[in-house]
Amino acid sequence: MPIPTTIWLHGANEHEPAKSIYFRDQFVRQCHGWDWRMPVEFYEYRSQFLQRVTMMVLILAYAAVLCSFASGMLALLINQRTSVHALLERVPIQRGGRDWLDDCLTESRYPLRLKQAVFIVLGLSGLLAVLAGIAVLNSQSAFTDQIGLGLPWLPWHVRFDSLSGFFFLIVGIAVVAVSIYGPGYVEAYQEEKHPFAVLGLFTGLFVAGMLLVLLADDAFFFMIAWELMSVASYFLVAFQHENPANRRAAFLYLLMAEVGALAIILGFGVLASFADGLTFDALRQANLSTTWASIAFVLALLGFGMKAGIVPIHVWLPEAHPVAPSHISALMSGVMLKVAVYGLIRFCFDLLTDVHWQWGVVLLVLGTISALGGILYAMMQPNLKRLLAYSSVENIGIIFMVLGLAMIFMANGFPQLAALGLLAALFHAFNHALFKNLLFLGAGILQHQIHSLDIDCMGGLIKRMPQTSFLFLIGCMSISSLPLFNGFVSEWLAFQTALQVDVLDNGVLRSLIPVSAAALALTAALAAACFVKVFGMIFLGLPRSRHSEKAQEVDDKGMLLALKLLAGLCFFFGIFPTLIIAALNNVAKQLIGQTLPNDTLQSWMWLAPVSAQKASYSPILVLVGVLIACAFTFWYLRRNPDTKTMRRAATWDCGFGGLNARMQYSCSAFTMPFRRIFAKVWLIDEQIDKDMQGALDMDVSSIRYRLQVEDHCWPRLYQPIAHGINSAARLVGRIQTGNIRVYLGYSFVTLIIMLWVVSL
Amino acid sequence: MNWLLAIVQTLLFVALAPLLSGWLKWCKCHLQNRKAPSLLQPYRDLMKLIRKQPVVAEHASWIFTRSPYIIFSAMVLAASVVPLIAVDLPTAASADVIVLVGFFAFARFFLALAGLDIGTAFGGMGSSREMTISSLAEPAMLMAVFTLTMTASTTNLSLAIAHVLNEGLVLRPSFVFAMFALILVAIAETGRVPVDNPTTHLELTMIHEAMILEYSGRHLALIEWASQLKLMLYGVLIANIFWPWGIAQNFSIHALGYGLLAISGKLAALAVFLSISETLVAKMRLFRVQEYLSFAYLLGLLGMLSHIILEASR
Amino acid sequence: MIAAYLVLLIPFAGILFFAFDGHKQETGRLNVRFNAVTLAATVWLAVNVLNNGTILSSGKAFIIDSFNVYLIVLTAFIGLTTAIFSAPYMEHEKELGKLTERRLKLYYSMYQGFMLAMYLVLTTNNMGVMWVAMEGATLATVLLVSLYRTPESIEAAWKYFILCGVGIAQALFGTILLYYAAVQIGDGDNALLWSVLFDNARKLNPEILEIAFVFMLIGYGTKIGLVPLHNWLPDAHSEGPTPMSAVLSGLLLNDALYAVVRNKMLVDGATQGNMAGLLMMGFGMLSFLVAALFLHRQRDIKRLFSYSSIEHMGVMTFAFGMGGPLATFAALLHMTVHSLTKSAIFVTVGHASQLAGTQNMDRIRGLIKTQPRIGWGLLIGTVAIAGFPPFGVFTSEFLVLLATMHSYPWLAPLLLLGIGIAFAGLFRHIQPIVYGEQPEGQLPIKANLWPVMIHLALVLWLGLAIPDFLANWFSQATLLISGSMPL
Amino acid sequence: MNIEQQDFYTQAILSMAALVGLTSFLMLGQGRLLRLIFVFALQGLLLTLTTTLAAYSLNSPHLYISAMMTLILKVIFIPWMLRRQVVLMNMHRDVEALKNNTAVMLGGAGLMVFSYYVLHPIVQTSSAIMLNALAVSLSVVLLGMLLMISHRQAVAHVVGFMSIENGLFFAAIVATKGMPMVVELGVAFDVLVAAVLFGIFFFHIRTSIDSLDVDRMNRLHEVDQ
Repeated sequence: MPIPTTIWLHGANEHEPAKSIYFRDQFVRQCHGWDWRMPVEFYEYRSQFLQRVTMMVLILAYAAVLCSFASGMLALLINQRTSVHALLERVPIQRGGRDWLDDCLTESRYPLRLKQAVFIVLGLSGLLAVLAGIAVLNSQSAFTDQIGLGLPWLPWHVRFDSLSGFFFLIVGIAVVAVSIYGPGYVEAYQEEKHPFAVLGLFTGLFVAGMLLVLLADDAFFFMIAWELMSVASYFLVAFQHENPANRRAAFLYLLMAEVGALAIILGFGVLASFADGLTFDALRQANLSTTWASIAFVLALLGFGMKAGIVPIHVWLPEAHPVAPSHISALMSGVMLKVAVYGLIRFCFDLLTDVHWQWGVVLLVLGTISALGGILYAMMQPNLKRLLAYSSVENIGIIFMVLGLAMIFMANGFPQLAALGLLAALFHAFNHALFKNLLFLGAGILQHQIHSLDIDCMGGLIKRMPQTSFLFLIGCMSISSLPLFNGFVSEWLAFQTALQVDVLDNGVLRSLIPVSAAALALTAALAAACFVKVFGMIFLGLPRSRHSEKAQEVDDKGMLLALKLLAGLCFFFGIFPTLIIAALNNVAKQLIGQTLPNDTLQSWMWLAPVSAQKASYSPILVLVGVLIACAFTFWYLRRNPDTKTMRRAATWDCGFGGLNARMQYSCSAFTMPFRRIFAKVWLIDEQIDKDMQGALDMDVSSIRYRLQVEDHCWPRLYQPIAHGINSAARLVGRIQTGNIRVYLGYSFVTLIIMLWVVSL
Repeated sequence: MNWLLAIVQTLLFVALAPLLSGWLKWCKCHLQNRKAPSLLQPYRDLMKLIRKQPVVAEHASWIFTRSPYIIFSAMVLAASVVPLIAVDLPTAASADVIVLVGFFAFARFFLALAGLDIGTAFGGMGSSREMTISSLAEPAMLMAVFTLTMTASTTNLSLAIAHVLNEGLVLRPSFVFAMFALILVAIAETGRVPVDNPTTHLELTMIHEAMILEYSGRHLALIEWASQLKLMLYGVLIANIFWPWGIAQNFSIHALGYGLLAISGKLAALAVFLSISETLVAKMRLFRVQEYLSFAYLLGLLGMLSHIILEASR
Repeated sequence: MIAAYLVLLIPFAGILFFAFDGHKQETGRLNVRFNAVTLAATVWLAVNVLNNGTILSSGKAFIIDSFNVYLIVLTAFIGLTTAIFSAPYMEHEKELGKLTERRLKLYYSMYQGFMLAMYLVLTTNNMGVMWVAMEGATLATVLLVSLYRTPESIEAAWKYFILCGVGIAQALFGTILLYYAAVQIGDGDNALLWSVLFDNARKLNPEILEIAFVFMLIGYGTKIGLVPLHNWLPDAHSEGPTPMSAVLSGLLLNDALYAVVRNKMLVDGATQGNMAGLLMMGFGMLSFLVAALFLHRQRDIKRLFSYSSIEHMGVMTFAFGMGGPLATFAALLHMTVHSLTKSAIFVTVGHASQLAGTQNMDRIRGLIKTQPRIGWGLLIGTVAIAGFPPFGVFTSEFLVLLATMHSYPWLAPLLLLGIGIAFAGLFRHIQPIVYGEQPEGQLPIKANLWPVMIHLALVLWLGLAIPDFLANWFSQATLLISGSMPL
Repeated sequence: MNIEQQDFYTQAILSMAALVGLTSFLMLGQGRLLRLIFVFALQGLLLTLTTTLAAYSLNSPHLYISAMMTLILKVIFIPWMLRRQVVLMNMHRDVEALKNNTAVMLGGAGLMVFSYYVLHPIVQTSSAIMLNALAVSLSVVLLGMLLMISHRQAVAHVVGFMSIENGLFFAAIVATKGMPMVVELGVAFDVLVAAVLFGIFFFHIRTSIDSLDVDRMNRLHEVDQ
């Protein structure tokens, strides 16, 4: 009887499309043949199976959270060598283990071993998260549970469904990469200045917070997890606090995180005041008027958008992400923003049951602005990590854009297209997590080797650090969405979504969406330009500083391994996107009740989101084609042995001679055309002062050029608010004059007024 | 059979590309009262370059030496998805028009990197300008393409062309706008006058040439060939999308031959048009290119809007 | 019942002992022991109450119900931990030459005196005695505020004395009116007993009680530190010795609020309206917002946290005023977590200002570098008091917010605005203090941070999960105050 | 009902009330400290008489005790202490210039009316005399506060504070035939301690700012110069 196998394949719900092509025909027979005449024992089996799956999946998820906690706690032992030694004396271990332990616990080895242990546990939690995610995506059902914490009448509700599972996947992959990368990176910190205990503890809490946010199923628990995430990451941002700029960034970050959290609380509050209870199930039942729903939506957008960093409330992001240790920046920029996206999706598509197309338009416009603004700001940054942070703003903008499209289609009654949009957004979130982690970790390596993040100090590193440069190149290619890499696939899907605009009736939308799609194209092109600049300035040309002249390939294998892992995934999912699409179909199914027809027609090598007639893309074929063409030309052109070798010669210097590194194009030179074309976007402060000398002061002795490019949001949005609060405080301060008679006067007047009030 | 045909057509594409530029040069010379080189001159140049031993700048890395192959094969792949003489090719399904744009981006990415690799001022200058122009051109192009794909409701090129073909001669204002937008974009992307001058010898005005200044031997050959391919690709796109008539819909020899004739005729005409315009118009300053391209974008937008409002209004 | 008497007798013995025995090296430790014994007694009392409900002493002089018993335990606990902290602290102050033997003697006996007054306020059943005890608390602490004898401390003490004295006098007028109203309906002797009044509250004359409540609110409100009657509070907190600030913030304000709530229960019983509640809400919201703004202008670290105390008392007053089970529950919880957190913070602040040799926040820097425990204690404490989860303050503020959303939705944005402003005000000052490079001459000191750790651990625990007996306790109190159980 | 229909006790009480109110007014307008203290002692004396009268006519003996305490505290001890301070600081000659004294006086009169207005609900529950007595005592409390607000000398503040106490005490005696004994004792104890503390404070303040002018104690404030 084939049932068990089929169940195993199709998970809990036999009406799902299978993810394995091989069993499809059998599955179809099962669905349409004798499905409803299924023998009784099938259902019994299924229920047992379900229980088992429930336990397994939830245990995996919990284990992931616990491991991240454990790694944090473990990090606290960094200074407790003696006590740990005493403790371990007690536990009985046989010979070999004992020797090994003693070896680990020697004065010299202990810190290193402990750090390794911490990161191993962290990686374990990442691994478990990945497994849990895959498991829940496979068994296409939601597992709920309750933890006996929280309020007496409101224990923590846990719900682990496909959406959470997918984001578990994202978090897990990133955490694994980071924990491979970590040990090599943290060696650089000396203990007394930057205690590892702090770093390890809050890293663990940070990861745990993110995972708990994904698990939360009631507003209270959600907010606790959310704030745990924010606060832990705040401590990580402030980790290198000797630098005032970092402190300022950390404060700004925490402040905006707080404001955002308050907005989210208020949003939940609006829902809760129409529902009974705070569990998400109760909130789903809340039926509120369009006005209140829109208020809730705006609040949620403000809150989650602030965390996700959409323009104009993105200001904390480029400040905070660069100053954290690189693997933390990778987590923040690559994963935490996704958690915010998760929150928005959960709030809008799950809790607010009926969406309105106006919300979609808001998301679309905001997303477009963020995408363009993000990449344009990124282009002007000389600091690599700042640049990457701004490009995160851009990618988040793209994600919001596509979410907006999904909402619009949803509200206009095209659930399938909505599914397409949602899928594109989630896929892009996934990809961005991959390549942004890759790039941030790469930046970490550069900082580690060159002790600077200023792109203008680098150059020519491709010869010094061949592996890093290659992996970084892959990152750049996928982020600037070139074919064969994952970034392209999600943007392709985004374009496909936008192209379905013809089904809409509303003329405004029909003309707005293509324009924003064109803006998306502009964004992609600008991103390509930006990352050409990045790679070219860092790795190509001549070294611009002594550090980069003497730079060496990083010797720690783990750091490179992490990069290799991520780069490999970028490429892999660029070639086999269908794997992710299949997983995402479950999410779409759960949220919108629709899946793509993708796997109806195609096998694993084709990607045809709407229908083969409308659009199709087969990365694998393209890859094969490129390989063939490359190989053939390569072989054909170099078959002649005496012209095969290339002759090296001096670079053409127009006959002047003395070509040196300072004659190269620099960052600001490269982006000068953009600066002139989009001049309005920035606050540009450009100063050239010359020192004249010689007779009549005619000839220039030296020229200094200073360029400062600033965000518009500061003077327009933030300084007014800060100023307002300060002046309000000064006004209020007036009442406390310090004279006791005035104080007596206050209580006298208060008394009189109150008496008058009550005797009315 | 289809696959074979597709490959053959791709090869044909690659083979004919130098001829087109040769023809273009020929027309230009005659229009400017110069003595024209033979139509086969480009082939001779390529052969000569391929035979030579390449000389590479001392600081160049593998990016510099491998880019030509990548660029060339990207162009070949692009050629394989654009219907030249026949529609509904299997290759067209593997990559639609958006992927086509992706291929161009791919080639451009590596060309720009190669320009930066040697570490001269010119290389950087060329890459910077190239990226600027292309990033401005991309939205305009996408607008034009959208107009087409929304009309044909597909992004698969050969299906779109087949759609235009089957519905016969329909006067679509959107197509007029889209075509002009695409032509302007094509001129910008292929580095022709007035945006860039392929024959210039003054480094400061160079864009495309500045990037490949250091190339020689087979590398230069590949790059040249790739740019000729690009020119032809745009030509074929414009020709086959807006006047698809004559393209083969079944694979009979007679139909194919007819299709070959048709496309060469269209391309020849386009080349004449291009050479006339290049003779009449002078190259413009770099920072007026943005106006030029935004005008292209405007045209594309008008095309889109007229499609939405005039043609498919509900 | 013996437990209750013990709770009162031990501190009394303490007063006499410290007053006459004089100061020795181990006086600090003796003080700790006294408080420890009292804590034990209170726990015993609490167990009694939990087992067999409200205790009413013979002659009805004392009443212990679920509302005040947990406050009693809290008082004893904080008294103990603060005593633990104050022993080395005061020694160090003495070594610095800021204090003399006589003043230490005064300090310890007045410490016990203050505790006695607190216990009396909480346990007594007689509104008049409650007033007497409250005034007694002022008198006990006023000399401690001026313990350092600096001009500022004397000025602060004077203001504290005069303002609280005048305020409390109004409370006495309110009490007299209450008594007057009570005399109308019954016998003179028991007419001030809260239990009696509560039982026949319906018969009391509502108009008189409203007027009486106004006087009570203004009177005890001065002690709570409600704006605009708050002016004494920051001065007294900032100028007195730090253990004093800890107990003032942690206990005195709570007990004043306790008195107000007891009276509110009577008034609500009499006037079947919500006048009292509305007044309290108004004062609470005003204090909350104004104090949040004041936070931005502080130079002195203890002043800063005393303003944050005002802000939190505002929240509690608001919540109690809103009434209703959820709000009341939240207010009780907030009372607890605020006392714990704030006293912990004052302990760390004491150490911090001691090692920096100043209370001026512009001159304290890089605590984490100098003495990581103190730095982290201060930082974590601030995070907790600013209302970040998983600390208990978040839980209570969250519940207050929910209650507001339910009954007065248009006030919720104000509340959130205040929380945001207050948070910014705290962190803009604290962050530079704990982080960054340290100035010269800022050296580690001998500090006992166990109280801080214990308090913060408790607050964390309350944030993660409220233990059953405590939840049950709160629910009982909520039932008593608001008349119905929380959800 | 008019005063002539009242019994003698009530008439006496009412006249006492009038006198107490008058003394408050006198204090409010008083610029010389010694006279201020004297008037305060007078008020204490009136209070004592009232208490004894009440104790006699309501034959509640515990009121005698409180009368005694009042006599000792408010007529003898506190005035003596204050006077001593004044003489020590030799401020017994200088006159505190009160700004717009008449306005303060009118305000005081207004307060008296206001307290009647506030307390009028009590009428329904009891006789008008209660209302009058309570109203007078309330106005004494308010006038005491007004005194503290309008005077700059710490001594004057103490006098005001104590006169507030007097008002409360009067209310307790007249309206409610005295509070329960324990409360009475407690209050008296507090007053005593307060008086002692005031003594200590005068000493401290003098040593710190060598004057008793409270306006010069304004180091702690939130206003930025």
